[in-house]
Amino acid sequence: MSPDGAAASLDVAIIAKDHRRANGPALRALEDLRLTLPMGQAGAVVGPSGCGKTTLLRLIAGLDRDFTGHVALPAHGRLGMVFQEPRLLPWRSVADNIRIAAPEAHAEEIAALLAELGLADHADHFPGELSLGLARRVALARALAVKPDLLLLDEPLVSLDAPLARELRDRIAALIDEKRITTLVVTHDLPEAIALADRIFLLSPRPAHVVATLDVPAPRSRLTKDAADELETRARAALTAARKAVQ
Amino acid sequence: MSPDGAAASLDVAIIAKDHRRANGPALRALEDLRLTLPMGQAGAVVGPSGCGKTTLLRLIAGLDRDFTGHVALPAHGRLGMVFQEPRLLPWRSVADNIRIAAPEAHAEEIAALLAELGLADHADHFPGELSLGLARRVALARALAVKPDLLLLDEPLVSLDAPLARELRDRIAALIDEKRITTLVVTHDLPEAIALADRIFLLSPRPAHVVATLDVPAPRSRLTKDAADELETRARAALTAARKAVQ
Amino acid sequence: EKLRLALQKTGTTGWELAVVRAFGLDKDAGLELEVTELAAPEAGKIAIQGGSADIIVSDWLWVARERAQGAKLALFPYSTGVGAVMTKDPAIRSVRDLAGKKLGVAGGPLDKSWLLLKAHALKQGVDLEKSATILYGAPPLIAEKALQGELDAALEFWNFAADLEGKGFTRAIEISDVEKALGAKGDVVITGYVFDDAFAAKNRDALARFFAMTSKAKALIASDDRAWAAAAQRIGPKDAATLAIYRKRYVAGVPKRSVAQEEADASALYRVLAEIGGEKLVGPGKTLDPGTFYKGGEAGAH
Amino acid sequence: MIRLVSLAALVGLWQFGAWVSDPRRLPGPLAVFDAILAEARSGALFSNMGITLARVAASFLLAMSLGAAIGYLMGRRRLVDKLLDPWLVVLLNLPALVVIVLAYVWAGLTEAAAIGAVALNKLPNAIVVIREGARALDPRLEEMAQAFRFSRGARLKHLVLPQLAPYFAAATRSGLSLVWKIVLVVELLGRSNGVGFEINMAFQLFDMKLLLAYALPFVALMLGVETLLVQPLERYVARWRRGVA
Amino acid sequence: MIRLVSLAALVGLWQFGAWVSDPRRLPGPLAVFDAILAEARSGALFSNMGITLARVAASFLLAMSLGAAIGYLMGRRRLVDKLLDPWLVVLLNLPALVVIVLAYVWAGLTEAAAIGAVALNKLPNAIVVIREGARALDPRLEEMAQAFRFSRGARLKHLVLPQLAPYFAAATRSGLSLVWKIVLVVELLGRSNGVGFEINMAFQLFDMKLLLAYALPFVALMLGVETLLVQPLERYVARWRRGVA
Ligand SMILES: Nc1ncnc2c1ncn2[C@@H]1O[C@H](COP(=O)(O)OP(=O)(O)OP(=O)(O)O)[C@@H](O)[C@H]1O
Ligand SMILES: Nc1ncnc2c1ncn2[C@@H]1O[C@H](COP(=O)(O)OP(=O)(O)OP(=O)(O)O)[C@@H](O)[C@H]1O
Ligand SMILES: [Mg+2]
Ligand SMILES: [Mg+2]
Repeated sequence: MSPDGAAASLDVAIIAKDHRRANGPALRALEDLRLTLPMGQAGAVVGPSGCGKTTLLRLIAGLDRDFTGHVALPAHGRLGMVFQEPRLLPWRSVADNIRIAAPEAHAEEIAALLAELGLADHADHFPGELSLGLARRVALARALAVKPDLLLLDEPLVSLDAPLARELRDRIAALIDEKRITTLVVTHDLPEAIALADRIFLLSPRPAHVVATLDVPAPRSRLTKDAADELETRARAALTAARKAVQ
Repeated sequence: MSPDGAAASLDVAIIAKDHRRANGPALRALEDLRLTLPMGQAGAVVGPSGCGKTTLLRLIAGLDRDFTGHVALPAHGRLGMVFQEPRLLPWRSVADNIRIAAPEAHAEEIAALLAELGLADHADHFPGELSLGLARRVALARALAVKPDLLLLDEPLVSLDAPLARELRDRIAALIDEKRITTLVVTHDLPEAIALADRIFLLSPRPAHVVATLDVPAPRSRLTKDAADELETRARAALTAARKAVQ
Repeated sequence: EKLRLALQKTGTTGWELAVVRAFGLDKDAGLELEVTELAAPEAGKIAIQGGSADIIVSDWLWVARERAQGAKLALFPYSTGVGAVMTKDPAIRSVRDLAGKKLGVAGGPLDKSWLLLKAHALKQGVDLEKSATILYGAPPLIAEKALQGELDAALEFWNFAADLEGKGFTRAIEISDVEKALGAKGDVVITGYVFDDAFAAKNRDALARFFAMTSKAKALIASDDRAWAAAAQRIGPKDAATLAIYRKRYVAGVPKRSVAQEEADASALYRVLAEIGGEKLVGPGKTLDPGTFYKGGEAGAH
Repeated sequence: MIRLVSLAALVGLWQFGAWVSDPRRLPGPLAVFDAILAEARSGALFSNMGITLARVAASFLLAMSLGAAIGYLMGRRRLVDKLLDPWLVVLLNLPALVVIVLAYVWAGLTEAAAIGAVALNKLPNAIVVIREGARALDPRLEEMAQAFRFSRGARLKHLVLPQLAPYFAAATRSGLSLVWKIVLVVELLGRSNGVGFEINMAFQLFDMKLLLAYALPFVALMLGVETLLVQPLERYVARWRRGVA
Repeated sequence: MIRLVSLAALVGLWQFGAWVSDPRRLPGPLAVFDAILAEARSGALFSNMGITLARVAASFLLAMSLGAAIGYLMGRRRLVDKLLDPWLVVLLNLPALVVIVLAYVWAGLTEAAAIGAVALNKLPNAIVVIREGARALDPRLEEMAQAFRFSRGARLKHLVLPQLAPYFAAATRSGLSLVWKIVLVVELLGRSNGVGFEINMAFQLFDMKLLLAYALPFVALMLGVETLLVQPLERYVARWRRGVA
């Protein structure tokens, strides 16, 4: 089934998603996975490695329509997406990569974005000349350059040093809050999820389904350290329980 | 200059490493970078994104000989390496990828390794059928399967969920200690560095040089939480100072 | 003795060899023939240049050209068979009538018949290249185009001309008549057996017997229906009328005159060709090289 | 299934073409099939096909193995590329006729000359295609192989060949057909048998039926080889691609 | 530099070959150069070269653009591939002679027939190469383009063409030479001018000097085009590759 028409929230109800394989039987990645995210809010997806998070984002982005169930997207103009690997065009410079994906963005906007992400020196580099951390930042810049209304981020801050990751996290959080971008971010880092999201979806091991949904009290920016720690503990417990249940 | 003959320790003294670029002037990645790691010990390299960590590993592995300075490796038979991206052969199954890199490893050894890393179900998958976290674990399995005497790990535990990352970290630490493998691991995660390494090298922003070397008191496994926190604080301070110095 | 021949499979040489085999003429002559059958006329030239054959069939114009460049090849008359301008248009009867028409020329602009026709026309004040539309092409393709009606007339090789004749075309202009108009005294030999001077010197006797043998085969084809049947097998499926034309034209092409006479006429035509074709056609020689015609084979042949 | 339908459509088109045009110029499928049967019964078809196939196989193998080796070297080593490139361009653009004639004149009208001439004609095409493939090899995997000290054999088998596979597929397909076409010319100019020889005979007689009767069995053979051998093999070799998504 | 040295070595080899063999069979460089000059002075060389080049260009552009489009479609769409593949195999393996003769018989001894016949001969080769390229396109980048709603033009220009570049390079190089060789055959069979026509005349006279005098200028032209145009362009297009390490 395919994404349905516009709704007031992101509604995902996947009955089953099987990956067909070259060498063996199909592999069930998602099963009975349901989640709802109000328009303009940010959700975080946390779950064990290989459980089906990337698969979920691909279904939501409409990149894979071979599943049973349905996905309803909030009305949105542009989609911004950060894949788990950078996926830059190796034969185009950093600046061109962004220009091509966001043809409407002005040159100054792109330059400003690059500067913000510490990429000013690298605008005319080819992707092959970047470190992985730099390349990931370019991918992030690309997703932001399209001025998205719907933003899908697959581990956007991995491979960055801690101070930089924290800085970018806060910047993204501010942007989401300001522009009310409906956002879904996949992360393995619970503090990151709590800092970024209004709602956290905890997934079971493969085949993934939502084992718990945690709401982060708004406004997030005023969340106390203690409240955050408590949320983190609850999340960790839920994930551990889900893991145990499978074993 | 190229790696020199065997020594009792890993000795790196790089005067300068420039990356030639297609579109502009060469870019200096490393400058006056010196570090020493006794044979059989584990070192961690921590530094800002894009500072030159991967470049350093490539020089040590002998994959790039276009630099001034010299690198002396401890006598070693096999090199095991985890690149920052998985770099698997997409046209070979998971098991074959490991077999090809480690032709001497027995089938049972490989099966055991796969099981330990939670890859048992994926042995006959092609890399394109893996999630990124799974693929990275395959890359780690490959590096361990060759039974290395010298192990170079470029962010080996990124993109894994927290419990799994911690589990693997402890397993690697145990392996290094037991087999006395000379190891250099790049990470952005200071606790991970402290848990894995005997010695931590903190790098400046690009062009990278070592701004501080911290020794982790042996045996690491008995390190108290407080001592670890203190180490972490010192490391963070050194990194922040180096970052400030450049700005 | 062994002679190595490289011959085009579709050529009339194949007929004669069929008769030779059928009647055991080679054994009578004490010769062992090793025949390489080839698909294209040029292949024979490659064969003799590369030393893969002793005897091929080609024309004296080429032999003279090679001699002028230093190769010592010689030729012994084989056939006077030439083509004709074939047409279905009764209005075409001379070169003058070709003005404004589409004329297909088999073989290309260096074809001997074409050059002779051109010279002949020029003598009558007609520049065919200007007054007519000339289309060059491979002989089978030109014949087919004539049949399709895309061409008003076609200058064809003798065997294609025979085919067209069988399909209702008339022979508007005979190239043998053109030859005579240009100074020849009779039907001039065009093709011959070509071999190396050195080879001829060493195998004088065998060559003489070979020529005598083929001459006998020619005579048999003309006179003996069993011989003709053996030869006709090589032609492929044709109706009886066309076959009859083939035989008639073949017999007409058998050389009847002495080598000296042929050489005199060839020299006359050579001058015409040298004039019209220039150095590109004849090479550096201005007159027919006296060694072009092999003189040592006549005794046995006639 | 689709394949059969498509083939049937092609034959239908041919039949239709034969109907609207003169059957002498384009004989229909049935007439050609009859001619093929006749040639097959006389045994001439098989002996000629056999000899031509042998020539095709020999020159193809020669050209392909040599071309792959040279092309790989030229794609990897800058110096070799610079040294050999002008030769490659010359050989690539030398008319087939020139090569064939020189080969026959030098080596005589022999089988070796024929096969050598064909191989020499195909060689530069194989080089050109494989060279591009070698240039496009992924340096990241190359580094991985170097770090893990892949043996020469493992590197070739697991690293290089899989990446060159699409280039090999292209070079093989277009190369096999090229070799076949050149063999026809070579047979025309200096051999006494083979399909090319027969085809030219048919052309001299303007017997389109016979011409097609000799041209088509090879086409049919290639269709069979594609369907039963090459494409299943290709699907097997490329099965990992389905997963990449 | 190296290029020049290598070319000089090639000419030297040729000169040597001419010395040891009969100059009539392989005339030396000087003799051929003289012949080229003579033909150039008479103007025949230029008019023939011009007309042949025009034919080469027309049929190459036709075959390449059509072949790229069809090849891309076949590489991307399974159904199209299945439908057209048998036709492709047939066209690929149909002897050039058959196609050329049929074209001439049907469309007359016209320029259109000639160019069409050549294009039809080259078409399947272009398809085969580009199809492999289209099959090897990276699906991850494809997905990225889909997510970012690349326009059709941007997809073609920034996603598809750069990935097909090596395949285009291979198809162009081997294709241009193939077209040139087939043009020679087409001119031989049914045109009244052009290099192929002249080469055939030289061949009929077995005048190797004249033959080479007509064959080599095109080779020289291609050498020039390679050195001055194609290779600098290629280096520019592939400059990103140096960085990948
Ligand atoms: N092949 C190359 N050509 C040009 N520049 C390069 C090349 N490889 C790396 N660089 C540059 O060298 C610098 C160091 O790169 P390196 O990959 O070593 O960084 P890193 O420390 O590993 O970063 P990260 O934490 O993001 O992985 C970066 O600025 C990068 O842009
Ligand atoms: N194209 C594919 N073909 C077959 N199996 C696939 C394919 N893509 C993913 N899978 C399988 O589906 C499961 C979920 O994959 P997915 O990439 O969604 O995981 P993930 O949650 O994103 O993991 P990670 O945290 O490692 O990124 C994995 O077991 C993976 O092996
Ligand atoms: Mg994932
Ligand atoms: Mg790095």
